[in-house]
Amino acid sequence: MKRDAKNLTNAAALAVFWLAGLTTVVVLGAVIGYVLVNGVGEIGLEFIFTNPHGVNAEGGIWPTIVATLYVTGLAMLIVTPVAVLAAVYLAEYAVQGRLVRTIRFAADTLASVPSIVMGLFGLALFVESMGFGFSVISGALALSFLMLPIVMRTTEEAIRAVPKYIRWGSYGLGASKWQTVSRVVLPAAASRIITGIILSAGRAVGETAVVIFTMGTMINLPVLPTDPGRSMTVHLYQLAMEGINMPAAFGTALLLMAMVLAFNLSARWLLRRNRRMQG
Amino acid sequence: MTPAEETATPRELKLMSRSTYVKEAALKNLFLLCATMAVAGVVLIFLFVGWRGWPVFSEVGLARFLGGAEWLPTAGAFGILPLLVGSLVVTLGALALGAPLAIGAAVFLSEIAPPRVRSFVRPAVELLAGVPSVVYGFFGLLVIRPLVADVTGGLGFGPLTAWLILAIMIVPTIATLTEDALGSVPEGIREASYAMGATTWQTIWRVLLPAAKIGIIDAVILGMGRAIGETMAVLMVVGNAPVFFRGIGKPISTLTSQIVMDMPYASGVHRTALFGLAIILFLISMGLVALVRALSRFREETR
Amino acid sequence: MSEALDCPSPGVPSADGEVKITVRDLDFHYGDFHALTGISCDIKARSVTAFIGPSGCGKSTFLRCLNRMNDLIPGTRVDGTVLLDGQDVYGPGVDPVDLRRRVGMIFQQPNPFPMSIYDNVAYGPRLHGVKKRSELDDIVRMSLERANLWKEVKDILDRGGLTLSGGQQQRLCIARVLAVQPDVLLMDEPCSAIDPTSVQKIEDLMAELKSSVTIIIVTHNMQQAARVSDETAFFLQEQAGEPAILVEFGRTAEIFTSPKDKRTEDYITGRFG
Amino acid sequence: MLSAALLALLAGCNGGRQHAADQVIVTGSTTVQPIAEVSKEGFEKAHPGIHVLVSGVGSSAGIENVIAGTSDIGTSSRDLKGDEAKHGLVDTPIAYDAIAVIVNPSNPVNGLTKEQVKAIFQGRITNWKEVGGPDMEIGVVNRDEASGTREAFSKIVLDKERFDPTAVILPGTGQVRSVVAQAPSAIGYISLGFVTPEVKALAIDGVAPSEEAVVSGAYPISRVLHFFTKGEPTGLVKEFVAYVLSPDVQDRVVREAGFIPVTARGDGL
Repeated sequence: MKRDAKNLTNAAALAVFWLAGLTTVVVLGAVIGYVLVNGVGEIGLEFIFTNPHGVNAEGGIWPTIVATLYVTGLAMLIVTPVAVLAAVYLAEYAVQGRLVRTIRFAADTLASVPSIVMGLFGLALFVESMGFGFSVISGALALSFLMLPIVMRTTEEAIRAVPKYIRWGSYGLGASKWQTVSRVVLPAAASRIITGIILSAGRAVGETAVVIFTMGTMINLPVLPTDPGRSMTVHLYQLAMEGINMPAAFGTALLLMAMVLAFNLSARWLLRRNRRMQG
Repeated sequence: MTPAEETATPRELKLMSRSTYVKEAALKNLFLLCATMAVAGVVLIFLFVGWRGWPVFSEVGLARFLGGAEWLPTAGAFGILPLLVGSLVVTLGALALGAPLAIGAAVFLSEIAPPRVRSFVRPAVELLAGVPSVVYGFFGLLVIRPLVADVTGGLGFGPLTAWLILAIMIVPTIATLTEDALGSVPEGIREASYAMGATTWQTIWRVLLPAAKIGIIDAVILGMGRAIGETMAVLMVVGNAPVFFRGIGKPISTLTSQIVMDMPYASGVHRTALFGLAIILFLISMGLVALVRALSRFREETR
Repeated sequence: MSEALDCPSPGVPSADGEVKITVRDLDFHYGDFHALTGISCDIKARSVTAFIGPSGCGKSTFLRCLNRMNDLIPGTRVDGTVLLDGQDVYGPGVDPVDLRRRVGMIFQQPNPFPMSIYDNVAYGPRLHGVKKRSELDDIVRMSLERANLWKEVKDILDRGGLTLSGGQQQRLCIARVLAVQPDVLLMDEPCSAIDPTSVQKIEDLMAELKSSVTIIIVTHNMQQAARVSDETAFFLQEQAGEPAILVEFGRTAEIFTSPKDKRTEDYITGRFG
Repeated sequence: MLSAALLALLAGCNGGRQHAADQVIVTGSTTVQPIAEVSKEGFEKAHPGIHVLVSGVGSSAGIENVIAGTSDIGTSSRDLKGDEAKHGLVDTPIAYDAIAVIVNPSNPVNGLTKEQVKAIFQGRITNWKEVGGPDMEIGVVNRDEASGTREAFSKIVLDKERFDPTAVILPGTGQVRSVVAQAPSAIGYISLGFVTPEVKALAIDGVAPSEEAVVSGAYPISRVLHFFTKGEPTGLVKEFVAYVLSPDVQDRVVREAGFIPVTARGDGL
């Protein structure tokens, strides 16, 4: 009898784990499905490429798409050099000590800062003290602090994944440290670094609390970095809470999801292709 | 550079040229500067959020601010206790629902799932992490709130709805970290347990989970950090009533949602109070990171 | 040129050929671990010298002292003198980068860069300023020919270096080093990770290169040492925790037939090690 | 209408923006927002090259912006209060807005006195059976403090006393309506113009909310929608105000947004 009891509990436990595993898929399916079913009817060239107008922002959401891509692109431009070179320092030059421990603690803290705090920080520093006002540049600078720890971590892992003896090969040929890093290590780690940057961009596109207080909420097609704008996430929030023009809300949500999924899936594809190429 | 003749006079060893030495040192300092940007970031956040929020401690006073039981800025009441309790209730509830689900999913992925199943469940977990929080809020507002309203008879806003949404949002954070912790458990331990005739469940319960305990605790703490910091999704479903917790179906408010609600029109002391809320949120998230580091140092010593 | 040091010590064979590398009383510390002590020997130019000894006796570590590769590991210290063509390698202001160009190194694990075959070989020359494509083509062809790899790869130069077999990859690494015109070629157990047929090709290659490059090879395989080397040095760590020493250094024929030191004899006849 | 999250720029903080000559900045009440936005499109078509920047930040913020000079027109769905009146702002009413108290259609209650509405929204009445309805706890839905509708409702109905703090707070008209439409126990308030069949508007003190009742003044919960400018509007600003008062906006846009045209009283300026 005892053996059956053991197998019974085992089977029951496995069923629970299967349930937990599949629940995540079901939930993802529900969220994406709900947005897809209600939003797909809204998506059209007219919805994507025209401006909102009229009492309840009928029409397209073009300015919000431009604002989102503009702020994310600018943030990527700002954060990439700093984060990659910081990771090079941590992976190649740093000697274990108090300084490195402080840097790592700061990076972890930055990664765990609630987005609302990052938003207020952007408001206090970039919007007001630096006088950029509500603008794409304020949003991009705040987002870059959010993305910094993510890109730093993925880049450092990518650099450490380059085998040690490849570096020795380069040193053995009389290459200096920077020559070895720039000509061998970084190119070898390039695709994983790019993957990290794409993933952090995907995260930035999905941000609301950071951009709502730095880029503002004015529906405006930003041209100069100092122009204000309303991101797709903020637009979705406003449409949802106003609750009058729900079709546009669903359309915006679907486009937002498509954009985020595109970032994530392209990052995964790049990683898989790289792993196969180096295999 | 033609190949050296056989008996070329031996070349002198070049001395380290000033320029290469200077160049290398300059580059190293540049990289160090970039690395310290992370520290600069944290310091700047402290400085600017702190500078804007500091007056509230002098004008309202720490005791009335932290201990005050009523948040009604227009009437000059800046007690954030209801908001703190709100955040705690929402976070702990989300953990109670989300952590077991996440750990279950992680164990499923690392121990039980056949490769074919794993190949679509793992991307699903990672994509769950990619969904923007405002979309979760949107889904919560339009789908989960009405369901909860029917069940509880209320309006559907409040802790229960927030728990359901937040639980989904923290699953990816906790699941991926738990999976890493399980992954770092040496393979030999599993085989030893199976070799003694233990079932999968016994191996998981008696051997694997205890071995990965610290890693899982780290994951849950970071999941908590993610939950307490969540803003948009909570704002859209929690009901935003700045009062003490009165039931799972009754609206309350949290630190993060109150900031977004009030900021557009707050001014004077009210605005500094909101920055004060941000300081407290920042300290809580830093505390959690420090806790995780302390735990990992503790794990190093006991290994 | 500092005056030739003439005090005979166990490490100095009878001076009949020109000396490339002179080592006197070399000590090596790694953190607080004293790895090597009192190593002195003269490596002949344009010859093959083998370092043998039980694993962990510091022969690889000593090899890395010759081109200052150990400098890359923090917390290491080298005492004593190492002369390359009479010039002190650890002298003040010596550029280790230039030293490593003149003293090339081949590693146990073939480590071509994740680039094309052409770029692998052209990497060194490009580092040191060679830009003209035609000049690079000549160097690449010449280096691959010297490494007996040209015929096998001349049509697939743009394919990834990692797509070659183990033996081919090792020869690619040798070609890569030859492209920067080294005077000395250090080989740290080059054949332990590749298939037997390729080992033969590498050994033939060493015999050919001997005429233009001084070769030092660390090997576990005593038969290989006997086959390829002109002189052999036997290293030993008597007790664990104690620094390793150079027990005996001499012509390979003598070392393997009539070793002077009993410890060498015990190792050669396989009684231990 | 949700109070958008554009920050209320305090007078004197250095983030202020200079106005280009060809630009009219209109910020303020989210209730007036739809009228301002549609007028912007019409006005920009009629005056190519002229930009009208519109954003809904809530009445309080709009008034502060026009005082601070960062906006040309401050729109508001409430009268000036406190020291706001001391800055010599010129008031140009552009429409009337009646606030309807709405309940779920399944709720048998059809009307309430103003005092009962006040008691419910202050939390003194908590069960529908106290006002002739079924035994069901009342789910009060309130608007956020930035909303002009809330401000007007507080002034007219609550005589500026406190709201029940345990009420749900929603930053948008549409959400108030859909929550009330879905939850049988809910009660909320929205502009008359946004009432749809999915909710039931209650009669207040016996007067059902309708345009005639608002115009005649019989309906007790109504307010004026204002355009505030610093001094008499001039130049472009004057043209824009005139355009908003023109029949093109009053009869079409104002009605479409659910409000009552100011010209309906016949004493339009």
